[in-house]
Amino acid sequence: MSEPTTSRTVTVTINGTMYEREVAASKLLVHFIRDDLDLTGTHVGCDTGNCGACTVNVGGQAVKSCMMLAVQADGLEVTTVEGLAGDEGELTPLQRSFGEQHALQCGYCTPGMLMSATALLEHTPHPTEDEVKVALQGNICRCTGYWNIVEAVVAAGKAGA
Amino acid sequence: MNVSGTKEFDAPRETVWAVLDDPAQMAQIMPGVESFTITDERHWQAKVKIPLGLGGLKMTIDFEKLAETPPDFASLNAKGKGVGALMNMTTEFRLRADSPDRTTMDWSADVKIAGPVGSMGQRVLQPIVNQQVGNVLSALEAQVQKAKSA
Amino acid sequence: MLLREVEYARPATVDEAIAILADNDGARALAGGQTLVNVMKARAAAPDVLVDLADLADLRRISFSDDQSMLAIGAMVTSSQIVASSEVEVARPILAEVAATIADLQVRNRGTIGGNICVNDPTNHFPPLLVALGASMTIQSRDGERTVSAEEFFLGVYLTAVGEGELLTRVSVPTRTTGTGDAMAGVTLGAHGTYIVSAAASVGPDGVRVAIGCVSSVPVRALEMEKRLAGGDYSEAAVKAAAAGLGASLDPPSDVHASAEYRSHLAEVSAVRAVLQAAERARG
Amino acid sequence: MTTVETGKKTKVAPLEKGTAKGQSVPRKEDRRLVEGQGTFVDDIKRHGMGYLHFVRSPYAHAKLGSIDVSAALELRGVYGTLTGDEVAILTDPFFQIAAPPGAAVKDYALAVGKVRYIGEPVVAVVAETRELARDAAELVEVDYEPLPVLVDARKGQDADAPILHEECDGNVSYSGVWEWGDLDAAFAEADHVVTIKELHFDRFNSTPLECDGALVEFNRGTGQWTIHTNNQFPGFAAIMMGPAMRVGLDKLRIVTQDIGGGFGNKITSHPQLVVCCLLARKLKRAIQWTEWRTDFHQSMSHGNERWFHDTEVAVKADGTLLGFRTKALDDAGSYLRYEPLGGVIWAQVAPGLYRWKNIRLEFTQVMTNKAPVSPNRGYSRMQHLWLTERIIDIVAHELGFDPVEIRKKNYVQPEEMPYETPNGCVYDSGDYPRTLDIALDLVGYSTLEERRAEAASRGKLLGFGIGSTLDSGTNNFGQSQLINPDLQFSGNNEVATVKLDIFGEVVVTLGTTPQGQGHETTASQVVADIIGCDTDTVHVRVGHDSYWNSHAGFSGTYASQFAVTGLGAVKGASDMLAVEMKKLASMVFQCSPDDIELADSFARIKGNPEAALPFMALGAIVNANNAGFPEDPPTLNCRYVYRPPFDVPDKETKKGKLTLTYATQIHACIVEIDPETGVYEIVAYAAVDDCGTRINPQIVEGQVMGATAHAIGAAMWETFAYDEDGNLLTPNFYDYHVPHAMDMPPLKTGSVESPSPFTSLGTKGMGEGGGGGIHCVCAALQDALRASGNAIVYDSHNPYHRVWEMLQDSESTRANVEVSAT
Repeated sequence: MSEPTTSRTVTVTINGTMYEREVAASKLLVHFIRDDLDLTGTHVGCDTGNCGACTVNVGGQAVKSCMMLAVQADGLEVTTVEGLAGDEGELTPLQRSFGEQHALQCGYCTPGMLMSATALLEHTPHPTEDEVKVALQGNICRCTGYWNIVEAVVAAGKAGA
Repeated sequence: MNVSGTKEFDAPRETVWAVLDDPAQMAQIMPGVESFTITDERHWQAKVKIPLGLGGLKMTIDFEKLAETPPDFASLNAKGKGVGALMNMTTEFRLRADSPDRTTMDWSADVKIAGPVGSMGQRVLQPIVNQQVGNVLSALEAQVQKAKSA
Repeated sequence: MLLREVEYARPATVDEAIAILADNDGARALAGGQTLVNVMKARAAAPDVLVDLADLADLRRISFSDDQSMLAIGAMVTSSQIVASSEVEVARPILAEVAATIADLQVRNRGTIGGNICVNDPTNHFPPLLVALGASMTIQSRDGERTVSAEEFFLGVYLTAVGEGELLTRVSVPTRTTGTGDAMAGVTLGAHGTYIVSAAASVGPDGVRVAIGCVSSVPVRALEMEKRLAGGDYSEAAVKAAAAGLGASLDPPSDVHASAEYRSHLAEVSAVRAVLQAAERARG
Repeated sequence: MTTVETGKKTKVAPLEKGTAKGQSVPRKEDRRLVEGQGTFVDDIKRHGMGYLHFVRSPYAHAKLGSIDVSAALELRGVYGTLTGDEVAILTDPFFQIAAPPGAAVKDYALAVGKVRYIGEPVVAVVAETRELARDAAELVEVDYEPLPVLVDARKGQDADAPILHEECDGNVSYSGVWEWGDLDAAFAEADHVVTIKELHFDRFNSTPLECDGALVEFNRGTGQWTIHTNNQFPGFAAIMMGPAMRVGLDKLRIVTQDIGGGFGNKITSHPQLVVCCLLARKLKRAIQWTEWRTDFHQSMSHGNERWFHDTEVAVKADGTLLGFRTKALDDAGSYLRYEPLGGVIWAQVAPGLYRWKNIRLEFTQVMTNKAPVSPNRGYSRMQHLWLTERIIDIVAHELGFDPVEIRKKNYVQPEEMPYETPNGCVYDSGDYPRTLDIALDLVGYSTLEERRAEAASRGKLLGFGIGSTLDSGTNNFGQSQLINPDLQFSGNNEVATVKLDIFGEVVVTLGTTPQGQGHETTASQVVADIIGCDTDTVHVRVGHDSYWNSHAGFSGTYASQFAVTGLGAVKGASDMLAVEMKKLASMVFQCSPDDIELADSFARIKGNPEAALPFMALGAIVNANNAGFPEDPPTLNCRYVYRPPFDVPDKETKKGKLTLTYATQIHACIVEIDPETGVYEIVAYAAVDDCGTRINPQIVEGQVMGATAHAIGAAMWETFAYDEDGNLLTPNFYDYHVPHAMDMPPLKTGSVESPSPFTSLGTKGMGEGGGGGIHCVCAALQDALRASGNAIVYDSHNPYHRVWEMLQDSESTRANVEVSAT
């Protein structure tokens, strides 16, 4: 019988590293990642779960880490933007494509965009423009108007072909 | 936000008035009342936990009777203060005796809600207010019947 | 952001979950958390105990009743699961079609059908749809199981028939028979955005069911319209005639996105569109 | 010389030989940002820092009674609080830009005596964790005595209107009459007078994805603050903060790094920064403040809401526009944080793109119980350009002119450039008719009628619209003296330093505060061409730091000016360094500096490749190996202050050069309305830009795309709407719907290059876009509605419900307009 508690010890694997931490039940996963683990690539752009800047991949699925409690991630595998590039720091085709298509300006939404697009490319390696738009609908960008972002993801899919 | 309506009671006006005029009985018809203290016959205070499904909204509500002309008219003000919400409601009702044992109540309320709850958006607030009003009215109905049979 | 302190439990079985819900005042089931966590961020509501249903595998299943007449969707089934489900595809494809338009992909990956209907935000997709489909909800407590119809289930914004110490375990939807067609129409704030008004319709051998969303604290059945269409004439003229007056019969809220008058009008238009498409699909 | 590029999208490509200028080289900023290694303000942490949370007013207008923080202070882990009473003792009110009556406004970092909008910071609480700070904030007891609320600026001057600032006696912050030309003569000459009773430009802002924030440290030994923030105009913030805090500006070290979007909305965070400074000193610890989305929506930098009343337009029978007069009513919100500058900024584009010579505008600005307004992409010019575009399309509608022809007829013509406007501004260059033609071509104007018919066959209403705009770049701050003659601001400036380091690395520091505009990249392109190296060997420091000594009073990134001021400074400093490097090489080679050329990271004697010094050698000689020089070698560390050529405008005639350059953006779109619901979508869109010489075409195109997206959002979904109690009805991204990927229409971009004769690189400031999308969507809706009720579009914001209302009651919209023949 699991008794309710205000905090508990969680074991989360993030970008391949296993972290064991005592965490308050009220702590959002995004604050756990940013403040406790100092992985600040995952951003916060709103307080209602609309903007997607905090998107991370949990079990291969894109989720918004501001609508998940850290304790809910217990036992799960999480990937953040810091986990995309290779061990020698080589960028993924998607990351390169963002630069090549000028898919970022201020770069604040970019980590979330990359995580949503990465999850898409895992399930759909060569997405169409419409498939990309659907996959990115939960990510707000205020700089680019999305056109170059959509193009970057489509191009990355083509490159992966 | 203004809400108003008409409610008919199968009871004499005096009975309905007695219920509405009695803070203790009013306490019975308000949603989620946890404690109730009467300061004087014009002022009373209720600590409530309004059931909002996702966890109740705790509020301390101070009532003040603004005016009354027994047995047919009264208006009162309710100021609610809770974490994340401020409520200010002014309501009034008028009772008409349609017959010795039938009463019609015309009521209206002006409700203002501020704070984070207010920022959740009218799309939920207005329905919530309507549904709370509905609860109050049916509770009032029951209370009146109780008073009548008492 | 920044939630108030809260207790958290992660039961391993449904019975354990129900026990915690029953034994703790202010306990609240946590499903996908795509609404509850947000409301807690705003501190507009603050449950004392969160009962995380994540480990209740039974509630993540989509299955058929023994006689195949009902599709049973566990309360913890996510929208993404519904979109990808072959059972749903066969039994009631509208569920997947609608699920695919809820919020955004991240939310669909976490958000569950149980959470969506227990929240019953007036703008949510599933409540009116499930009313139109004549779905029923199974609620479990220490005293056992009870099943309520969709109409009985929705009581108000954030309020449902699920009482203290109870847990919604599954949603049952009649499997599609030949001659049935379902559709959902409405107006949203941007593509796949929040509904301003929604209408779901299901046309079948024994008539049509229409439910309107966003016009009250619960989905509203368009009973008069349904009655007028009992004859089975789903021509555009007939459907429009049947819907006449529907808008006027509603008392919708007005907000920054739509006046009450505009909502009433959209409700009528959406109902017509939903019925016409449902009828077309019923013809196959 | 004008070059044109249509349709084909510019592409990022690695640097090729030759000049870097004009190439879309990859951005230096991108690598760290795609790796999640950017440093945004909330990423900065310090040992023992305290998290700040504001207690905010739930009332739009109320007297402040007693404030009790004791319960909050009792919580374990709460470090301390700050109240308005303390602020009133520790600081002076912020300097006011306004002349009387606005000058009397007393604006402090926290509410003092009264609150004037919902969300106004009343108390600051600092605690060990973010969550605890918020918990403690909930324990602060504040007594409010609610007062009547003023929401509608049109009622601000009524006898019974609530007064926000008693000191100002009345709610007017600024009023002035702006008149140029001879209006009476123009209206006497007119064949038609078109009157428009009321037009309304809606309230919204660009909602950068990153909200405001700061990490502030106080050095007790030196009495200096280090303010890590994402404020986009540190020069302005310092000028506001120093006097209020009674300290010299060098006590305020302002540091920025990566900034998550600004769009003008991050210019006026100085009140919150002052709170952080006071608390850092009071609590002896670093203070961390992160603003949340709802806080931002309720309190930060809304765009100017503006009405135009009794607009009269003088038109000749042949469609020649002679002039117009109107009364502008501007809603400043509750405090004047950058206002009333909006009262003059519009005058930079007084005639829009048009030739009319006679303009009269009575400007009145009123304060209301809403969030303070501050600059927002297209600041004040966007509102005015919307007016000119609405006028054109309403005149065309009423008098039966073709929207394209009446524009071409009245546009300032290329051969008239440089063109002096009636108010003494000078449009430097451009070819508006040609720019419009490209937009028409890209949007498929030639097949408009076929498309219209095809849409009609589907029961849809199709319409076409144009939005012609100007990006007036590089302010002459002297224009501020036109609204307050006593102000001592004029001209403009920006600073850059370029040095050659010991190992031959070229290091550039900027005074600017980029928020995504790619300054590191474009600056390196300008430097590389001048110094003779490739862009990779140019290191441009990230962000702004007032300790770098590479800033001036107007340093920052705002008002479309980097390509002029920022790059002007970079070019100036690079030219200086090139001269020094040649001089140094000539000292080594015992030749004349004129014999030296800089290329491929070498200083070499022309025509003698053997005699070549690598940059590394030059750097080493000066910095580490400088004995035995006959005379002092140069420093190879050059600082240049760019100053545009401006005079103070004439305060009597209100004439003068208000800005240096005028980029053009002309937008065109086609919309399709579902007449049953009022729901509409944009089915074709084109945006054509002319910002003179483009250093990096891809970055310029990115700015055009961003401006387009903002304008579409504002036209269709984005609004800061208030109820009668002053509650913001769109306090988050649920109700404030910003466009998503699926909401964006197909876009085609094109460009024209008409180099500016007034800038050293031929560049023009650009990026704001003048709200072109708002204007063309309004025009397209009006065109589409011709076929059903023929309504006149009177609001800049047209959500579905308004379109439906225009379909239901087009009569009242037309009653808003009158035409009289004279």
